[in-house]
Amino acid sequence: MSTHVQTTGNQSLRTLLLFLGMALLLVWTGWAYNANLALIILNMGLISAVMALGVNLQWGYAGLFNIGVMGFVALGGLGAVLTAMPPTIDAWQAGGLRIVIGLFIGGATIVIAVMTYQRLPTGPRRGLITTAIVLVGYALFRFVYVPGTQAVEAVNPSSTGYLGGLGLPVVLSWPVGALMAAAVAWVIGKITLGLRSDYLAIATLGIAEIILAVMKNEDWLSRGVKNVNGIPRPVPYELDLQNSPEFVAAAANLGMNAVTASTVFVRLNYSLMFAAVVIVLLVLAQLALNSPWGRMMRAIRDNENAAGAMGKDVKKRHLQIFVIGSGLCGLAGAMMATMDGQLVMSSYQPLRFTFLIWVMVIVGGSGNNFGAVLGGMLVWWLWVMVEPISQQLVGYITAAMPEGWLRGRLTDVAPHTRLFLMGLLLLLVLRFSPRGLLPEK
Amino acid sequence: MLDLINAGVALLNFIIIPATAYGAQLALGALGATLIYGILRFSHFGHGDNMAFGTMITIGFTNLLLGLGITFGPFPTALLALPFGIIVTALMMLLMDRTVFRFYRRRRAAPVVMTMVSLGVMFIMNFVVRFGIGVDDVLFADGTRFIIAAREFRDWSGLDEALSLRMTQVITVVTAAIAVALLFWFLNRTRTGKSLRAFSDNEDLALLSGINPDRVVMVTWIIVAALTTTAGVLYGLDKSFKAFTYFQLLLPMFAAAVVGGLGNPLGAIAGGFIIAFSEVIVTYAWKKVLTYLLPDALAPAGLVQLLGTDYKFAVSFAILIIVLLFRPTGIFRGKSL
Amino acid sequence: MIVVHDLHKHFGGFRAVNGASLRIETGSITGLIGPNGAGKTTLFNVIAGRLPPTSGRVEMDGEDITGLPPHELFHKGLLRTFQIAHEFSSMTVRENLMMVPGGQSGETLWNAWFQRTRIRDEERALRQKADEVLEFLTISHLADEKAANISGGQKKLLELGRTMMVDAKIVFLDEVGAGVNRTLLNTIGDAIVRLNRERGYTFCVIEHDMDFIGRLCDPVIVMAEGQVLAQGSADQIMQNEAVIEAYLGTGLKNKVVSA
Amino acid sequence: QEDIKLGVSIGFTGPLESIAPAMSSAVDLAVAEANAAGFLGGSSVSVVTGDSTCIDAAAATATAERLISAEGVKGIIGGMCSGETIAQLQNVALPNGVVMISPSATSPALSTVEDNGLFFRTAPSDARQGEVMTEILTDRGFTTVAVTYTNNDYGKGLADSFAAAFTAAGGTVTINAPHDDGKADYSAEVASLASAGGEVLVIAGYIDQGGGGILRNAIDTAAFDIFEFPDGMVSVALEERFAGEITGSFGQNPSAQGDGRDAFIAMAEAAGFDGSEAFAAESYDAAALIILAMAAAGSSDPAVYKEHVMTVANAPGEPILPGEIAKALEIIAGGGDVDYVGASAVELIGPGESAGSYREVEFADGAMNVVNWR
Amino acid sequence: MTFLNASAMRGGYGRGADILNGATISVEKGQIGVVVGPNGAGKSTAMKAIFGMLALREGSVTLDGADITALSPQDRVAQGMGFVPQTHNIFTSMTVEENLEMGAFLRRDDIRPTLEQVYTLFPILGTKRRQHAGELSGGQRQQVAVGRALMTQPKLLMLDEPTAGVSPIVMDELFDRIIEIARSGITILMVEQNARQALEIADIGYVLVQGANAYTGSGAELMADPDVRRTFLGG
Ligand SMILES: Nc1ncnc2c1ncn2[C@@H]1O[C@H](COP(=O)(O)OP(=O)(O)OP(=O)(O)O)[C@@H](O)[C@H]1O
Ligand SMILES: Nc1ncnc2c1ncn2[C@@H]1O[C@H](COP(=O)(O)OP(=O)(O)OP(=O)(O)O)[C@@H](O)[C@H]1O
Ligand SMILES: CC(C)C[C@H](N)C(=O)O
Ligand SMILES: [Mg+2]
Ligand SMILES: [Mg+2]
Repeated sequence: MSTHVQTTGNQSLRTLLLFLGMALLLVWTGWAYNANLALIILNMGLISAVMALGVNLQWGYAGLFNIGVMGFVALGGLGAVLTAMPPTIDAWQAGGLRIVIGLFIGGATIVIAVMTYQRLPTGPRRGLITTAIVLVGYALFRFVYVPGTQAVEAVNPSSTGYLGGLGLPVVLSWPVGALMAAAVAWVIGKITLGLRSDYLAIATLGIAEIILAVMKNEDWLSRGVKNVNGIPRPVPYELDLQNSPEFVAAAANLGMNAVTASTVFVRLNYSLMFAAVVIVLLVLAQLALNSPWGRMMRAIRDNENAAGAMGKDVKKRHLQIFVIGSGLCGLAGAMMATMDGQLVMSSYQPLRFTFLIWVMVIVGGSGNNFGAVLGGMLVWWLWVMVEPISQQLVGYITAAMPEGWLRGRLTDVAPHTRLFLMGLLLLLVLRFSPRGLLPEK
Repeated sequence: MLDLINAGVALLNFIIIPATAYGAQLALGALGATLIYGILRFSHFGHGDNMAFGTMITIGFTNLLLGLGITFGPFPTALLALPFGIIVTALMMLLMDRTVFRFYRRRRAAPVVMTMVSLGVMFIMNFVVRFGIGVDDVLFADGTRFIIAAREFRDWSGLDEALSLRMTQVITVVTAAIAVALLFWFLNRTRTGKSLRAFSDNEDLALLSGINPDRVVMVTWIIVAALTTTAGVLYGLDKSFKAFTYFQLLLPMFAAAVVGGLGNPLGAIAGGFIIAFSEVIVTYAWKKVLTYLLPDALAPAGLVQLLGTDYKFAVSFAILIIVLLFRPTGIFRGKSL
Repeated sequence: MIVVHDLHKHFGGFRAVNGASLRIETGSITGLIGPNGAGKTTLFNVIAGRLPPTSGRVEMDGEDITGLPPHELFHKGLLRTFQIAHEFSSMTVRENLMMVPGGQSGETLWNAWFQRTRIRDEERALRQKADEVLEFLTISHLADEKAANISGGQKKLLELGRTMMVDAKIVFLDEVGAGVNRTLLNTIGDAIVRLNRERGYTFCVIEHDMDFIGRLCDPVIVMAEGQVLAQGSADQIMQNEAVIEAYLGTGLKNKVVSA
Repeated sequence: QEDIKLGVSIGFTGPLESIAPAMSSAVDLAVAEANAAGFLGGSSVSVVTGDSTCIDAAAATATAERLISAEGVKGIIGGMCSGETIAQLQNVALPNGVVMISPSATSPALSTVEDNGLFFRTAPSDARQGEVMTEILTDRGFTTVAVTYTNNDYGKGLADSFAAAFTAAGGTVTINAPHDDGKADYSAEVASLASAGGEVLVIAGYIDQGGGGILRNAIDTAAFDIFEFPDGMVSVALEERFAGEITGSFGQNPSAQGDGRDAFIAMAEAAGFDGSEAFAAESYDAAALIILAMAAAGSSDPAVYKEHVMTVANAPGEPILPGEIAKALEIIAGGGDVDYVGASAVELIGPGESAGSYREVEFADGAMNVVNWR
Repeated sequence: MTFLNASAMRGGYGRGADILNGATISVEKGQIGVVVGPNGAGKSTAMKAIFGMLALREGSVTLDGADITALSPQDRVAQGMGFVPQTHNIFTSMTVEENLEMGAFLRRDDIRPTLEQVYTLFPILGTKRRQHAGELSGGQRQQVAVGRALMTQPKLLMLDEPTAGVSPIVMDELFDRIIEIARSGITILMVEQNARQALEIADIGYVLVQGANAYTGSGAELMADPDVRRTFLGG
């Protein structure tokens, strides 16, 4: 009993120290490089922490191996576009209605097909009729929908060519992005949550690819690969601040020049907003984890059969946590699009938005919410900072080296030493704390 | 009649031959991944980069051989260099195991931790390959490229459609067939093979049966090295070598291994073909074939395409998911950790 | 009362349960015995919703419960233990017990976030209950141990303990005795009788220890090759020629002596 | 007298990692020239590189941030891909008031992006190339083509602008389908393209990415006999790997008639890299423009010299070819005016982007020959 | 000279508290040793320690006079020790026959006769030889586990509750067979909860409580001790 208490005591001390260490790293970055850089890393680190919390919910609590994170993050970004961008009136007039009707037909087709399939008795007739419904519905859908999309996409394609959004404040997109991701996750979960371990993983990955494919190719929705820029901001623009005499004066009072002050101010605004989100989520996650709900989840993770026999509805719970975790990824996606001010489809790469997030969770310590947050911040910091560090390293090494093949190769691949260093650090961290920096108790 | 032949040749040329060859390429890669999963119990994300490494070494030896004036007649010289590539790759993998993976295996780390560790290995191999050979495309195929060359076929047959069959395609398919047969025989019939499976099933009990875990692990890595290097070299011969593409191969390879049933060599082969064929068939535009087959009046104006090629990746994944819904652990009922 | 009608469960071509029909009367402690591979566990698995039957029907108190998922059956008062212990390995022994009761208000997220005091009270009661069960099973000292780290027999006890956390109508015990010390098994037997008498639990017990079966069960059902071979009181069963040949054997002693 | 730092923010890692080194070397080349010549009262220029990854907007932003705030660069040559470029511009360069000249971001969206006069590019907008391509095809008498493009803003933008121009000119596009870069296999794409048919296949992709894969596959299966190559394809790599198999095919890339390009390629060869690599010339020019603009402004302050970028780039003035940076600095120092032509025939129009003059190449006898300028 | 002598063993799992507190277990060649005791007494732990699957802090293990305290489990297999653990004692994804073959992994001679012997001992395994062991019933698995150990043809056979979950008829067979094996000169050490039957055939019995020896004696002596009977054998 006493040892138990002691280990938890140690654990909180460790947590405290590690977070302190993380803060020091950021401060050091600010000091050695620049405050702005530190803030940028902090902000993206906080966003990463939200994603890591989402993944940790799914994996750490429930053992769901979701590597479709990227798809949900992208959906969150879509949420930001649909919420905050101004509507394109011309596009709506050109074909908005057709698209809406088309989508409705598509949806109705699926519903009718499913219902017929369920109602009809088994037999070849059932298959035939359902197929016929699907085919007719699909043809009808294409007939209505495709001209609509073409009309919309033809409206000033280089700058709009899409329906636009609702023109609402961008912060609203955070819940919207989360909800969109959650809704999609619900559908996906219904279909795939019967799968386990790596089979679920590849299915979620596949679904993420499908989501991405749709977002990349349906230009009327969010311009596809042509990207959406200039998503309105929830914080002031630096240029406006620089042009505002009060701000310049205030900056001068603090002994800063206006440019630096404005950029720092804007970033700080983001930091505060993001930090607030992370803290709220962390508190909720901790409360949940340490409640009977969390206990039930751990039981399900440990042994689904036994949990089922003990009266826990495993499917429902899996779905619940899948939806919540994915919702968090959507939230993070919306936050990220807000900060970037743009939606760039080509940046949604599995390496960056799925595997890196997983690294965050595992390095932080799966099953531990603080670990997820710490992992999110730390791994992101590494991801960004190994670049200059590795360049300097190569610089030192090659400087001391005689001219020759090796030196030539090294300078050639200098940019790639970034990956090498990242890999090395990852291995080192996992070597010295194989269960993560903050292991689950 | 001629139209019928033309249609058939078009299908053969654009669908059947390419998909078969691609399927075999994926399958060979998936075999290695599935073996690691089955016996060492983790998904190795460095697999694609290991493939690149093996290929890089083989390219080095190929150049050496060519420098010595040795070639392999109509076959690519790289095949002669392949054994050397395999040996070096095996040594590299054993080194990786000794320095990295063994530690986690001994501690009974969770598979997902091993997987994350393998991501670290992936980053490092990424660098090693770029350090060794750079980021550019490297062509290293020599010998006879075509068994049937498209234009020659067209001239010879007088058909409208061409047919091409590459040497590398044939070699790949044959190799994949041999590899899976050998592997199947090895795992299910030989003593060592069974000890590998026993180890993968229950490590403690394997110990109690006198199975030497270090030997099991070593044998596994050596087989994986052979498969991986062969897969990488055959792919590189067929297309070209480029470090980044090998990383990109990782996902389809894993998809193949998973849909076939992880840990099962037959599954890897089946999975490879499923992925390859679904990519090629579902997005195929049937216009050409239909134009040959239907009377002129009925010839389609549109492309007669179910979905654009924009969705090819999505479609192959959709098919994968559907397969998994009916067979939750893959076609051949694979392992699930 | 559980009624099983002509139940079949086939694995590929193999008929693990092959037309079993039986009833478990309310208030009884019914024994289920039979050779290894007779299909007892499979029968349990089908009744408890773990496996879908190939054909046949299961009723509970007149209601058709065939194919209902385990968690719904749990809420109907049907509990089971596993022959191969299914502990929640990363949780403590006490948590293994505390998670069992259904309808805990803390199991919804909303309450977990906003009803902290209510949960705290509930938890206190649960904890007390769990500690009582642990006391009874003589493993109080393991309350805070991870379930992965307890001995094989202790895991069996934990299996049993879980069924004691709620008021069940019927409990299916799959070889709780295997690997449990005989002295303790006697205590467990007493507890089963007490639960049966005082709280009206119905039990269905699979066991290979004939002493245990004989002391506790009436009636005893014998399964062999997926079917019911015989049924009757323990004494009747032990005299039954077919049962002796298929299951009981002629006993160890004679052979040792003759050897 | 100061040490002026210039940032290079391009995708050293990631899908376009293979063309990045030449771009970076080209910048070094220009900087070395300027340092040899000396300017702004003996200031020296040094280059700081950063990895923009080409695809990861967040990483690119952090890189730009580091270059500007930590390294204190006075101008950035970059970004590389359009999406990432916009992110760096809006999130970092604009707020910090630093000039960015992209050598390779060609998305039409960049023409209208709000930039406070800080953004320029030495690459033309893809809108222009579509028209040029149409001219080339119609001049050669082709009326039906199939198009495949790399599925990003560059490919899509180019394919769309081409399709619009070509259809307007009376041609038919049988299929306009994307391909994703870095895929293992392109059989499916080629199968569909072949089925759709057409006299020519337009490959709006990258030679060392999907474009190369599509081309290889299309040649092997004889899906098409003649190809049209936009700028992402026309390169030494294309010549080396395919020239013998694509006789009769043709293409175009930004380049101007004159000695600029040849001179640059020769210089590059001397410096040990391949100057005909995509966007190497533009990178050289981007660096040169910043240096000359600083010289003309007499200041390395971006807020000051941004006004001079257009003037040094355009007429009137003495035309400046690659290798003549010293000469240009001399003229400027003497109060004269220069018209920087450089390796890619720089002529900045509108919002500060290359007007886009293109050379037309054709493949014959296993070699790539320049046949025309447009 | 005792064949197996594990003396004054002290040790536990990882950094946890000691489970074994000076337990001593020894068996003469060709004899049957039986360990009984309450759940959690450390019986399985003692077996694992004897087999080298657990580091001992104190104490030593000798086999046939040789000190094997430092040997790894697989080396002990090579020295002629065979072990059936209490749980996780079969290869679930391999067929029954492959399980048995794995038992004979270190043997170089013809294993078929032994295989046939196992099938005659456990007829059900013969009929299921091509089936995956993971699909077997609890008692059938137990038979596979014992069969696997028999295949080793060890000099010392260690069984952790071999009869848990097997039907009476099979249990009788099993005990018969164990006696036979012992007669052929193989030493046997087993943990049993079916203690009365086990002690009946035991040459020496140990009662383990909290990791230490509580009672030691021949099987008959222990059976006769009313304390032992009441507290450990269920009256
Ligand atoms: N998943 C399965 N696939 C194939 N056969 C199976 C499967 N599960 C069980 N069996 C077979 O069904 C038969 C009945 O098994 P079951 O576990 O019900 O036996 P049991 O009566 O509980 O035996 P025991 O007393 O040994 O526990 C066995 O012969 C077993 O091999
Ligand atoms: N893997 C483990 N890690 C930590 N502690 C363990 C582990 N396994 C067992 N223990 C502890 O060691 C003690 C002895 O366990 P052991 O398995 O040796 O008991 P046993 O005598 O075999 O009991 P049983 O008859 O129930 O099998 C138990 O109290 C248990 O809590
Ligand atoms: C590097 C270049 C080919 C990038 C491309 N022109 C773009 O705008 O994205
Ligand atoms: Mg059973
Ligand atoms: Mg035990």
